[in-house]
Amino acid sequence: MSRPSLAVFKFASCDGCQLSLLDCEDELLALAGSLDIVNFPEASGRMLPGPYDIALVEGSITTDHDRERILEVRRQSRHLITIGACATAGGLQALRNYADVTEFARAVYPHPEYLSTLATSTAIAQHITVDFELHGCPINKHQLIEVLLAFSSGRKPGIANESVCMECKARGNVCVLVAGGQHCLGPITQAGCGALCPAYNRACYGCYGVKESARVGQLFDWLQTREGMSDAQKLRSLRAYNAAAEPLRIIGGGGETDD
Amino acid sequence: MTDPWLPQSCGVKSCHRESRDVFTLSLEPPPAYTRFSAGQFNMLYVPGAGEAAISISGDPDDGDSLVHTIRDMGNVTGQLHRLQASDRVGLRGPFGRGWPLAQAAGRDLLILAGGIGLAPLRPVLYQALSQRQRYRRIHLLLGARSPADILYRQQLLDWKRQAGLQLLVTVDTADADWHGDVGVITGLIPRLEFDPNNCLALICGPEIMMRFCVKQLQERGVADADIHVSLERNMKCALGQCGHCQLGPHFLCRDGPVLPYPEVRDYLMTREF
Amino acid sequence: MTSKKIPVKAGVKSRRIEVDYLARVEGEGALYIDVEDGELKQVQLKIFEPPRFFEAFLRGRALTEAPDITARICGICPVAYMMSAVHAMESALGVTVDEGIRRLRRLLYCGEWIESHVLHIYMLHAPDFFGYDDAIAMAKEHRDAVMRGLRMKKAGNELVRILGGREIHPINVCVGGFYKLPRREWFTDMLDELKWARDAAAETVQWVAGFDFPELERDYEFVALRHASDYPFSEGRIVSSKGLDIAMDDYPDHFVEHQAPYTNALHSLRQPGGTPYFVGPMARYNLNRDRLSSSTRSLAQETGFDRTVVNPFHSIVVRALEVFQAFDEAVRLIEEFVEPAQAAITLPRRAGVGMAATEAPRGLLFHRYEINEEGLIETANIVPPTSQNQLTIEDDLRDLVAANLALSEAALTARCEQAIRNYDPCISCATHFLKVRIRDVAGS
Amino acid sequence: MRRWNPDHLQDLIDTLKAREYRVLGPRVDDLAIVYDDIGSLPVGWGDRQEAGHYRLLQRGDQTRFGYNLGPSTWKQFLFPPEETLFRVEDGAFVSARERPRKMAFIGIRGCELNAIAVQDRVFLGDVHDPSYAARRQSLFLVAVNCSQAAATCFCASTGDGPEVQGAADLVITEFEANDPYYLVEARTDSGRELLEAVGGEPAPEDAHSRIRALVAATAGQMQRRLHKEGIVDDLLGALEHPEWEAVGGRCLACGNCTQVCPTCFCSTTAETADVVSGTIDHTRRWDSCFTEGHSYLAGGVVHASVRSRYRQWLTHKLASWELQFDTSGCTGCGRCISWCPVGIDITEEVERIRES
Ligand SMILES: Cc1cc2nc3c(=O)[nH]c(=O)nc-3n(C[C@H](O)[C@H](O)[C@H](O)COP(=O)(O)OP(=O)(O)OC[C@H]3O[C@@H](n4cnc5c(N)ncnc54)[C@H](O)[C@@H]3O)c2cc1C
Ligand code: SF4
Ligand code: SF4
Ligand code: SF4
Repeated sequence: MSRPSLAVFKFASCDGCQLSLLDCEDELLALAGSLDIVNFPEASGRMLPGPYDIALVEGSITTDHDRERILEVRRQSRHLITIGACATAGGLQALRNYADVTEFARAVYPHPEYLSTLATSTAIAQHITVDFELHGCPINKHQLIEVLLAFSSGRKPGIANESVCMECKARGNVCVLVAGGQHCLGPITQAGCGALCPAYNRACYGCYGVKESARVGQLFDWLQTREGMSDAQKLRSLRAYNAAAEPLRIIGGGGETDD
Repeated sequence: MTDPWLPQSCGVKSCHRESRDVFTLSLEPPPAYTRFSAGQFNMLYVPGAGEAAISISGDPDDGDSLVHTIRDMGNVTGQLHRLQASDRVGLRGPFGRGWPLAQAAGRDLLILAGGIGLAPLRPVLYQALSQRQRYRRIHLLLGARSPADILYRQQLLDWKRQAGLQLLVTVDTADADWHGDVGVITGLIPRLEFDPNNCLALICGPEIMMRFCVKQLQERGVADADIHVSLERNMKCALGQCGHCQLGPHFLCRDGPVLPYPEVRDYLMTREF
Repeated sequence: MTSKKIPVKAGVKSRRIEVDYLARVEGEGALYIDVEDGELKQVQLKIFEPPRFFEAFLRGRALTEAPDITARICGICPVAYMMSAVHAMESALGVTVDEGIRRLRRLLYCGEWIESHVLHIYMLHAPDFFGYDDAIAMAKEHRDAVMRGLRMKKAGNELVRILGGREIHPINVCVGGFYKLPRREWFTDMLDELKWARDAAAETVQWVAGFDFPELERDYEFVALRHASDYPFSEGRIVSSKGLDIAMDDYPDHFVEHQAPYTNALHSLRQPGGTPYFVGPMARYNLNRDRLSSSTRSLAQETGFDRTVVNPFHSIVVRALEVFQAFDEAVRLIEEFVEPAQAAITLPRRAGVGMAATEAPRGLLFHRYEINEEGLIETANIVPPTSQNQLTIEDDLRDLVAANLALSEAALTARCEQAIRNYDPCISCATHFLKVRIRDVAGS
Repeated sequence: MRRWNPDHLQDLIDTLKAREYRVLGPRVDDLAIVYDDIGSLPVGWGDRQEAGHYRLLQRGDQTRFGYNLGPSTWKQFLFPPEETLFRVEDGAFVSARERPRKMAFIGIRGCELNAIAVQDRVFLGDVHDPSYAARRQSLFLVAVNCSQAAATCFCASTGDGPEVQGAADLVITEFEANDPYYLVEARTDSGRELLEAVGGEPAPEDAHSRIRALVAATAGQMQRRLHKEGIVDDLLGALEHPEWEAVGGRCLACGNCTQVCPTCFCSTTAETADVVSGTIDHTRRWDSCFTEGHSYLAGGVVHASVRSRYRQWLTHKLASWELQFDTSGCTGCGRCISWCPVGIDITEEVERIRES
């Protein structure tokens, strides 16, 4: 098989997830040897047209134009992988889903009438079929490499969908919830970061998105009844980096899903 | 001390297609590979993809090749599918307890296979048919998704014609050329001629199929102790150490995959156990 | 849909240069230049980063969340956002951190400058000077240079990773200090690598100083922080090459954000007068050369850059000098490690207004927050470097195109793109860039 | 038996170090006492525990062993959370097992010692795991009789403590919190040899009765119990009990209980490719029956509901384990109770299932 071609596309995002690819300092040249990076505007002036074997999509859908653009990206891509909290769950910018976007626009811009934006920020998978979703805000670059290798050799990526707690214990952290009373979201958050926050004495704030079989309501009940979490804290905790993720939205209530 | 986790590298002799998603992979046995018994399995390893438990589907008396029939279901099996002659794979084995064929001597032998479940039962056929006189009736009941999914078709027909195998096949969905049975395998059991008091039933297939087969056999008067099933669970080590293949007290990799039905009855009948 | 086209429109002398998708800038931008009858009509730098409304949804969040939330404005310089946020919040609460924390914050900032600058020098900008599409293509003939760059970048990232937990959106920064108290031992293993990287940074300076630079000189107003003793990161006064010298809290009186219908962004302008200004490495360098370490100074002398630098194409050299400065300081900060008394100071509960500007890799990054007694944010205002430089970039392009109309289409386009990259514009940073309205050009 | 003062404990550590042991024992981390490399023993630290709750405390005394079990287990040293088993280099399969260093465990409790014995049956049964075997072989065990119980301890009811019964090299009992002395018993030849080397005074005549009284008092403090008689049938005979649904409704399926359990042995494997060198590592990692991957089959997940995952954990730990290994999988350490983020209590669950 010839080298699979790789393209990187950006929607509403901070660029951090695609930067992860450039942050693979040790592996970058080797990766560029096994993949033909044909469209990666952040890094290269070489921007070849599709079709592409593998497309990485960063960012969420927040404009009409992007809603159209993602359809075209899908048409051009054999395997389409979304990367990061924006692309997989709407990102922080999905906080607008819980508010009035025109009020948001007025708060930031003197002339909001020049803006063209949707009332919601939505995950890519709400618009097109996605072949794999890599969680994280930002994604873990080693997981990104695994995903690229997997898709270029035609297998499923070996990305665990268990809790952050699993990594937390394997790393030898002391639980900041049980031993520190901190409002840790590790039990409902998907592994992948290596249980970073508890390793630095702070509660997980859920940036890797929701794990499978997440018991969001049960965890928050405990945090509220036993660890002094207020209603306002609960809402802030639910509505953050993966605000539009379904299990969090359901427990927190509100949040437009469509536009 | 040899490391029980370390695979041996062995060469691919051939990899050929059986049906849309099933293929047969024949390997050169690695040095010092002990003779396997029917129903045992190997752990096949593809670098980068991992290991998968795969039953040995060939003739136990064939010392020259280790044959596996595999359904392309995901990572490892997908990569195995791509192998070609002279490629190499990792192998550990053989593992587990096979079919208690010796118990069938002088009795009717009922073999019930669903889909890829025929693979671990083919070694039984090789053995039983090569010593045909030891057994009374030998029935093979086979269920397949469609006629095109029937494994080892020619070989089964040959065995039926020449070796005294009684063959009944049913498919879930027929095509224009199919004149045989359509429907689930359990539908064939009432028609079967055999002695419920003097038989041994060996079943391998999807768990739901096995549950219904057992029910039918019980209705025909077969004792639970004469029924043996081959079970499947996730397996990472095949050494009884990774904990994945537990079914109640059993580690299927070590105590199974073939187990007498009475030993698993309670667990098989409990949802999600 | 993302291909680069350079169509020649009507006539020999009328042309429109379109770069629909600017490469090697972080974020999304496009450039349109209209030339009619040999005369430059207009230059537009179009940003199509959709608005994400950070300043809107920061309202009602806990002040302690600001560093993590604002980090998500930009994945390239998250530390800068975190630093501006923590300083603004600390100023609102009226607290200051001890020397140990202060130094660790400098160390963290060193890591980000290194990572960001080296990325820009080696992977985004240097390919322009050689005519490659990217660093990967450049690596074929300049493998050693690219490998050196990657290794230096890794060293910068490693600093951020150790201190912050991870390279992008670090998790160890909090208002009042750090979540986990960093210890000297965390860094000792990487001292040798940092020293190697400092030497590599010196080689980098020599390397880029030898590039061919297009001519461009304009009369800029450079704006940067200036600190009593150190090269500026997060402290000091805001000064300019035209005599401005104010406290951070007076920023709003001297700079104003402006949105006009014909522009595509909230531009920031100097007040009074409404003039553009210039932030970033060149501004910092020109205003703070006397704050560089003596070894950075002598390196600058050796390469002939120990002077006010006005050609923006020279910014790559200044960036390299800042990388050297950052490695030099990082080594010193680790060797002269000061253990903080505690991981973070306890924060008082009080309402207040806090402002802070810090020096992001790309220049001044200003945050202003009003917080209430419950510790929640009432209003937030963020002015990133790219929106401050946008008008200056367009002015540069105007001069550049006017002076180079004789160049071929392709060469002029490449030159323009290179000029934009002089500013390393981070478009994701532009929290409130707007969509452009493109005027029709005759004949199209 | 000898009588030691605190200095002798330091001598013990120093002697072991001099003999090139990696000395592991209690270290005070930010929020809990963990097991780690140590140079000396922390003084005066304790803890308060409840279901889903742990707080590190300063006792205000001079005890060295005045704490109960924290989140770490000795399992992490014998069966590490992640271990590369072999590597693929140029198509060849090369063992990646490391030669272990000799290790000494300081302060291992009765229930923990028994937990090692339980894991021995897994990794040193019919099939020996080479690295486990190697690490196990070079182990020097300094055990401690518990002089206090945490609220979550129930080893007295399982018969695994608070008195050390297993084969430790040395067994220490701490007396007098404010001016502690230690009665030290050697149970193996290497223990006797080390005891000789460290020295100390002869133990008082009534040493044994002092120890018995102390551990009896500790056992008396225990608030939780797990009755093991008949438990195999009680649990395996109740696979459809409504309590599974109830507890499955509270359980977060986070896996913490299995990760802090000193006997849980489940592992999964992972392949890690190094794109630069081209090698691939085949790595074994701790797994848990609370993950979806644990029961993943190409055709679907067996333990799809959290209810069925909890049932797997409890029935395995307390019932099928007995049938598999002729011993219970629980030694009464109480960790799964303390470190469950929502305070699910294994002893309570067993009682609920036994009711009715
Ligand atoms: C004793 C035994 C004998 C088997 N014999 C055969 C055979 O002869 N032919 C055949 O086609 N299949 C057989 N299987 C099933 C085969 O092992 C799985 O289909 C295979 O593991 C799927 O792996 P994968 O990587 O291709 O799929 P993926 O879905 O990518 O699986 C990922 C991982 O999950 C685990 N896993 C997934 N499904 C199974 C499963 N059904 N059983 C065990 N582990 C699983 C594996 O560890 C695998 O690494 C047997 C299974 C067992 C337990
Ligand atoms: S600290 Fe958080 S992630 Fe770690 S075990 Fe506790 S609850 Fe889970
Ligand atoms: S611990 Fe949680 S918040 Fe922290 S990095 Fe990991 S997933 Fe993100
Ligand atoms: S199956 Fe569950 S309870 Fe049993 S050893 Fe594995 S993780 Fe522990």
